[in-house]
Amino acid sequence: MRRRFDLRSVLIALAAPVLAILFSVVVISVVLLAVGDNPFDVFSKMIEYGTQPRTEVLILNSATIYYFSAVAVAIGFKMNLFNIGVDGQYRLAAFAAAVVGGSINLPAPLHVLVILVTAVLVGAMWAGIAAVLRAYRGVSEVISTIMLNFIATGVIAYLLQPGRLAVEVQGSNNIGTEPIPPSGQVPGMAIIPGTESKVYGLAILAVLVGFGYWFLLNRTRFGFDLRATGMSESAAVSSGVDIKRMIVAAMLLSGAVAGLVGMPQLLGSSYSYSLDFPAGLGFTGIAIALLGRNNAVGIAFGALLWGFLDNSAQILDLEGVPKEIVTIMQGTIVLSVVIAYELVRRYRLREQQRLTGQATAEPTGIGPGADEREGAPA
Amino acid sequence: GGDSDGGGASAGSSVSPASYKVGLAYDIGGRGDQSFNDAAARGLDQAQKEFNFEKKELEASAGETDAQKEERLRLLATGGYNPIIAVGFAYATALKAVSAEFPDTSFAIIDDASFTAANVANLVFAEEQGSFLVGAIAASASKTGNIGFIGGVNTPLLQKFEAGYTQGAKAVNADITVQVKYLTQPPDFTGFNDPAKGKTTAQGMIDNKADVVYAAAGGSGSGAFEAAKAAAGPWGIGVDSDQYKLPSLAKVKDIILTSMIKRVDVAVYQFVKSYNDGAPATGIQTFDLAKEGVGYSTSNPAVAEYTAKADEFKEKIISGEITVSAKP
Amino acid sequence: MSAVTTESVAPPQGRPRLGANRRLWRTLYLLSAIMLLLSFVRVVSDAQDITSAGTFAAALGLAVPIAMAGLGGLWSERSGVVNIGLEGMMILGTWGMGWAAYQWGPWVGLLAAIAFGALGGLLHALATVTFGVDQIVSGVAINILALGLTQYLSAVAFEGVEGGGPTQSPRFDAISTVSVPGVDSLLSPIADKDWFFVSDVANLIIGLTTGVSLITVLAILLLVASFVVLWRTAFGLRLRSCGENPWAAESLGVRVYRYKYVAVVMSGVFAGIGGAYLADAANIYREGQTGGRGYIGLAAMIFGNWRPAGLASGAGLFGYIDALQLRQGGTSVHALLLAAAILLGLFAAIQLWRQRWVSGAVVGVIGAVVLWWYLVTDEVAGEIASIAPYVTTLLVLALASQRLRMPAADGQIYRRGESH
Amino acid sequence: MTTTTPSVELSGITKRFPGVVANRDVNIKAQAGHVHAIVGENGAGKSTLMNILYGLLRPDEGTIHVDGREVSFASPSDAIAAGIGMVHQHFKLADNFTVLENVVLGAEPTRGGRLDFEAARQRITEISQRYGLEVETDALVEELGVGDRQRVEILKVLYRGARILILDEPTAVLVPQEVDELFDALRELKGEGLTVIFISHKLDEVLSVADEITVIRRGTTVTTVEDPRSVTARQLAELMVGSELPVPELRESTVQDRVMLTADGLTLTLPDGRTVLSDVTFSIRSGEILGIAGVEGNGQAELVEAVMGVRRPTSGTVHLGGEDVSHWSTRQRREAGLAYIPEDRTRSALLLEAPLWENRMLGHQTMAPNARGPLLNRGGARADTERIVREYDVRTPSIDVAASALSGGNQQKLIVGREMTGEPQVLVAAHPTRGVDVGAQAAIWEHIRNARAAGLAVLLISADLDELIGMSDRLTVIFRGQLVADFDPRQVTPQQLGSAMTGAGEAA
Ligand SMILES: Nc1ncnc2c1ncn2[C@@H]1O[C@H](COP(=O)(O)OP(=O)(O)OP(=O)(O)O)[C@@H](O)[C@H]1O
Ligand SMILES: Nc1ncnc2c1ncn2[C@@H]1O[C@H](COP(=O)(O)OP(=O)(O)OP(=O)(O)O)[C@@H](O)[C@H]1O
Ligand SMILES: [Mg+2]
Ligand SMILES: [Mg+2]
Repeated sequence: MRRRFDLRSVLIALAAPVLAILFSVVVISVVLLAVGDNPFDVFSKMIEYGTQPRTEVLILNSATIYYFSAVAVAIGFKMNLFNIGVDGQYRLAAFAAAVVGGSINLPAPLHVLVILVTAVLVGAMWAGIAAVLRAYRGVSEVISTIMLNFIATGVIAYLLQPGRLAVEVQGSNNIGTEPIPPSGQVPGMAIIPGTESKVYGLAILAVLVGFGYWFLLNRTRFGFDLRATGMSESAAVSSGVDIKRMIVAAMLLSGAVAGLVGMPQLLGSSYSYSLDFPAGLGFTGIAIALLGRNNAVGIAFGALLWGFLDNSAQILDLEGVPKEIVTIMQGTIVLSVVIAYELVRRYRLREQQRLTGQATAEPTGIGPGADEREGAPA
Repeated sequence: GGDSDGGGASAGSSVSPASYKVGLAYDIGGRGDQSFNDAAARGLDQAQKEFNFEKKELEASAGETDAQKEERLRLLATGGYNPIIAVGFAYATALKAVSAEFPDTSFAIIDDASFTAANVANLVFAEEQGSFLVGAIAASASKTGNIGFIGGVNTPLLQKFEAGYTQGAKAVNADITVQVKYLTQPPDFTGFNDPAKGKTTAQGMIDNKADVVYAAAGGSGSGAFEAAKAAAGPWGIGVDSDQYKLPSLAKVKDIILTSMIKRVDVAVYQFVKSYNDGAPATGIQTFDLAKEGVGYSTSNPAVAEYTAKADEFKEKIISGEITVSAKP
Repeated sequence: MSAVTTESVAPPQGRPRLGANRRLWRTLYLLSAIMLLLSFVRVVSDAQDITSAGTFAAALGLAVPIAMAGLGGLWSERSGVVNIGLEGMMILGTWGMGWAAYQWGPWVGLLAAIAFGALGGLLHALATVTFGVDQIVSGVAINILALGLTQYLSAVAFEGVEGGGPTQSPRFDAISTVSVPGVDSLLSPIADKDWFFVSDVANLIIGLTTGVSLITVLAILLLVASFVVLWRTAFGLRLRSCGENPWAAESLGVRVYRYKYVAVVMSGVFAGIGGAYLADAANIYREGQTGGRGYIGLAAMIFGNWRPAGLASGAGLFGYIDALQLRQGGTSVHALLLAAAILLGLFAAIQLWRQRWVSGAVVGVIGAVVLWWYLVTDEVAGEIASIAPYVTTLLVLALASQRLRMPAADGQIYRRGESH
Repeated sequence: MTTTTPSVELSGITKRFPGVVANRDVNIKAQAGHVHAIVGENGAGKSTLMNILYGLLRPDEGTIHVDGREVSFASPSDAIAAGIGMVHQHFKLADNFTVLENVVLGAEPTRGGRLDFEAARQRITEISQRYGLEVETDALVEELGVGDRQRVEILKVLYRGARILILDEPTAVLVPQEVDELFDALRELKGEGLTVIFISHKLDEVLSVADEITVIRRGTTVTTVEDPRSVTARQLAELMVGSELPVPELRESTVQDRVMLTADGLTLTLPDGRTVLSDVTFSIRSGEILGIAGVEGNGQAELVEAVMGVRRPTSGTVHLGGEDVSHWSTRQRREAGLAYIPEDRTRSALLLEAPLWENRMLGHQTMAPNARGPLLNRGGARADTERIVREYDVRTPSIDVAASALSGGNQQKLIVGREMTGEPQVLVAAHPTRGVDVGAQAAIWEHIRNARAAGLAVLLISADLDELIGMSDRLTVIFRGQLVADFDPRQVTPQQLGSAMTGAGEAA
């Protein structure tokens, strides 16, 4: 009986995102039709292109980056902390990591480790400012992280100048940090058959981080404290959680993971932090964390979906369809997924209450206390 | 649109007039940005008018990675587009990889010379030289001995503009004050899109006695011109194209004394032409004063007063008597 | 019944703890203290721009869009709906302005901006109020949607139009500006005298009354009107009750859904006006024009404790520092270091006097470092000057006592008939 | 009294919720000028019925007549228009609004489009003086104690000119003196011809104030008692639950020598300068229950928090089993054997969205069987939750449902079960049976008694004076943050206690 209930709820849970995506496909089709494009063509082109081996690599690589970002955001969300600052945290972290990585020379694994640790520490430190302000001065983390994003921009711009921490490349209008030598690079993995393009080596780290996130949250005392604080701060306090410490810990953790966002790109492809280092990934992370319901596996699906949309959009331009349609699609998906989830959640709640109601309504002519008083309590 | 069939690169070397397809990958903003990308588009359009080819234009989106840029170029290359032009230095890393993958395709990149390859033309500009001339004009036109420079985003490319401008101004008036301000810091590229900030900054400079303001700030420049216009008196100097003639600036054109012109259109046109002529350009092509790749505009009659001196400097720069540094 | 007690002759407002008069005086004192500090710093560092009329005028201009976004947030959150989608609604506003203004003039543009913003608000209301979706999710989705939609619409609407393109609208004429007659000519002589304090105040007045856009006037009126509507009318009381305790409101017959809808749509309207202002100030719509001001508006609202006057001061502070750094960043921000050092020193002294040794010492040391920085340099690097507004906001928040209080039911999902 | 047209008549009301029939064919007639009491177990359907009468819910079947006319309410506004007002079981007040704002909300006097605060203030003052419901109109509700809040709720109703007044468990949180004041007001109202519908679990009160009593059991009307003098509380309880009214009582003393909990000179001064605890000193021995009586808001909450380490006192120490724990965190204290039943279960004792077995871990997440080192022991927690559900008779379909799906009484049983697990040394119990029906109440008392016999020291705080008197070995009264009087529970009466609590009498 319970198995059936579970199976059904699993089906319901899966139905929600699928239905939502279908719904957004319908919405986009309407938009496309309105401007005279054939939606069927557009979608089949995207799918055809998106399933080519090379594109699959691109999707996996984008998803890896998005995954870090979304997990970083999700850690905060689990505690009702809204870390809008992942953006600044990862940029500053990647910059610092690039500077450190480019200025030292160590045996390969150690070199990579030093770079990653730098990134994690700097990300955590930048988030830590918001954490301390929130915990000890009551400054809303929403404001402080917004401000810290802008401040990170200024700090990097100041330091990324010739004569400071940047090196110039002859003939280039770009400017970046000293390139990281091969010992600090992380080779890609040729795991998709049919293409030479490689998946970021750090994709493995993303998987580990995802597992670690799940494990920490669901299997450890610390994770329990964190979730409890997110669900009810007052209940967490009376259960013995030190809220201030928890805020700082969660924010540091979030920042630490944020520090990794730039690493696949830095260690797997560009090897230096330059002007065109991708920005804005923190905001993508917010959307994906929400799409994946802050759940380790959900986020992975969200990241892959996002990666698919972003990358397969390339083909649209070639087909003469404005690729902004994909951005509209992403927005629609986020919105319809959460609406679908909400409807399913309500359905489930009603179901639970129905069952609880039945349990409560079981024949009990006499209050439970009466039984207790008569029989000897254990 | 074209089909993305043809698995490999096109035959390439023997060019028959009607049988090639030109691919162009824009930086963020794309065709119609009234600035740098638009200039490239103009060059392409002009070439298409004269030669017979198909074209395909793709555009970058904000926050993308090198891998995505690479894929864009690769899509064009596998689609049989040849030659392919990448607009903007952001494509450098991507093009380096893709040009090696498709040795039979001709590529060009604008604003970058960080690498060279046998099938790549690096189309770069001596922005500092053009800026030198408008700097000289600014100093000559200034009555207060105080002029301003507004850069859209603080990048080395924009710093070249600043460097040339300052040197040109000092060459005329060694004691001149040059106020310098960049609107935003990378990776915040909104400095190219924020006329309100451009206006505020220009007003600040004008309040601080500047009477000529050079706005190397893309779309934010219009705000600077609004400020100059409102203050009635100060001049503005435009950038990239002859902004005096831009329809979108028609209302303020009378205060646009001149513009530093960067002939991206010429560069694109010439590259396509070289391909069309069967000898695609390769290597670093510097578009400087000598090649008329940069210059200043004279469409505002008011600038006539100062052209003599500017042309004098121009000769000296071309002859090598004056070397303009690209570093502020 | 001899009901009327002596106390009930108190001022006609809900909470007569601080009389309107006293509040006004307190504001004036505070303002004077700030002006005194600024005059002092101006004279000492010879950074004339920190109290120039141009700076104050620019500050006003920069504050308006932030204040409008913040006001949008205020309406929405006072009704209990968190609105992180302000940025998106603002983007819709800029686009609406650009699209309509070049065709039918700026006033029609303003109406279009309002309509577009309101549509964004309506979507947010639909998702959060009707469907009970998490409010942050909906806001984020709206930001994404608005961006995609305007990019897409630009490609459709502006391509091929002279002066327009996929990232910008054609140019249009701005809404006209007004000045209070006589102020400039009357006060300019005083302002030019460089008298301590007096000239600075004259500059302030000139700056705020000369060449002001009509949208700015509208924005100020809207701020005042919002206060009156939300705190002085039955409508406002009901709207706010939805943000404090919708279940209580419901039990008294208040139609909570309706008020939330109104508030969130109004939120879009204000954000749209903020967007319209940005496009208007530039005479053009350009993609990316909002530059995160929606988020800063949100920050200003929180800064201002979910109150109009508070958010206006938050937006004003931000606008002022932003104006300084944009105009004469190097010298002005350098001068601000002195102001910051003085304030930090004062704060440290107060903390020490209250025997809060640790925070007093920490702040004191920071103050000393800032003072040292001021003394050994003549200018602040451009990159650092550019972050002054953000650092200032953080500093003020960190130092100010945090008596912020958000509406109690802000962000909570309310469903009719389900008590909490 | 003669029966005329009833002012309210509910006939054949049926209301179904998913899986539950909350009301089944309920019939009630209430007369003008009467107090009509409704009693019934928790979950019997009283609140549901009243919500229907007030337009918050719509009945599936049945009709409502007001003053003889059939009505149908789509929303509370309709009910308000028909002259009905309701004071809800849980306060419905906006904390950050003033009393005035809360009272006028939805029925605001306006002048020229603006809210006319002056008129409102006058009107409220008038009403409050007439019925002795004095509150400060411009105070923020959050600054008020429960008694004041209750008055605000009643003012809200009177302000709207209600002729029919529904009071859903208004006395649950009041002390006897406040209850008396409330009843005075009710008699006043009744005298003016208003209809009062009154719900309470305190049967003595019901008997003292009601003119008629309707008993509801499991959603349906069992009987209506026309003359309250004809029944006793015991009989009423039997009608309600079919069993005897449980009496809180301790049998023999189990007090041992070992002192388990000591508070010494606890003083707490808030940042705004108010002193909410001053020099509170007490100690509790093993096997002893110390009851603390006091009007809510006199420092009980702060005292509990100080003992639990949630709040740091300005001065004073707490010893647990002889050890100074003043500088320990809440967690350390809990690990040392301090158990805690907070007064507000949904806020402080439960994660409403989490399943029961996770709620079982809350507060014990570092201890066996919930944890193994830094990791959680989910299997252990689940098994132990099953045990608690069994032993404490928590009515639930499974331990995987969210805590929010449980009724209040069942939630409380889960909490008590959790806190009694793991052989705690000291229990701090704040209102352990608040809002819980008689059966569950008896069960909870029994559990506390058993644990006491096994050596548990208990700090018991309650607003229910019968509970305090019956369950305590010693009693002390807290007034304005000070322990002002000690009583022997075997000799004290609720009235004596009540006057000490209001600072009126200084007793032995
Ligand atoms: N909104 C609801 N949805 C589903 N079931 C409900 C809802 N409200 C009440 N119920 C069900 O109706 C029953 C009656 O609840 P109600 O609140 O009327 O009881 P009550 O008699 O007021 O209890 P108490 O004395 O504890 O206040 C509950 O036990 C519950 O099962
Ligand atoms: N707003 C609501 N929405 C859905 N269900 C509700 C709601 N309120 C109460 N319930 C359901 O009503 C039941 C009882 O809730 P409530 O807290 O009123 O209990 P109660 O009747 O007071 O019982 P107890 O005797 O345990 O105090 C629960 O099972 C709960 O699922
Ligand atoms: Mg009830
Ligand atoms: Mg109950």
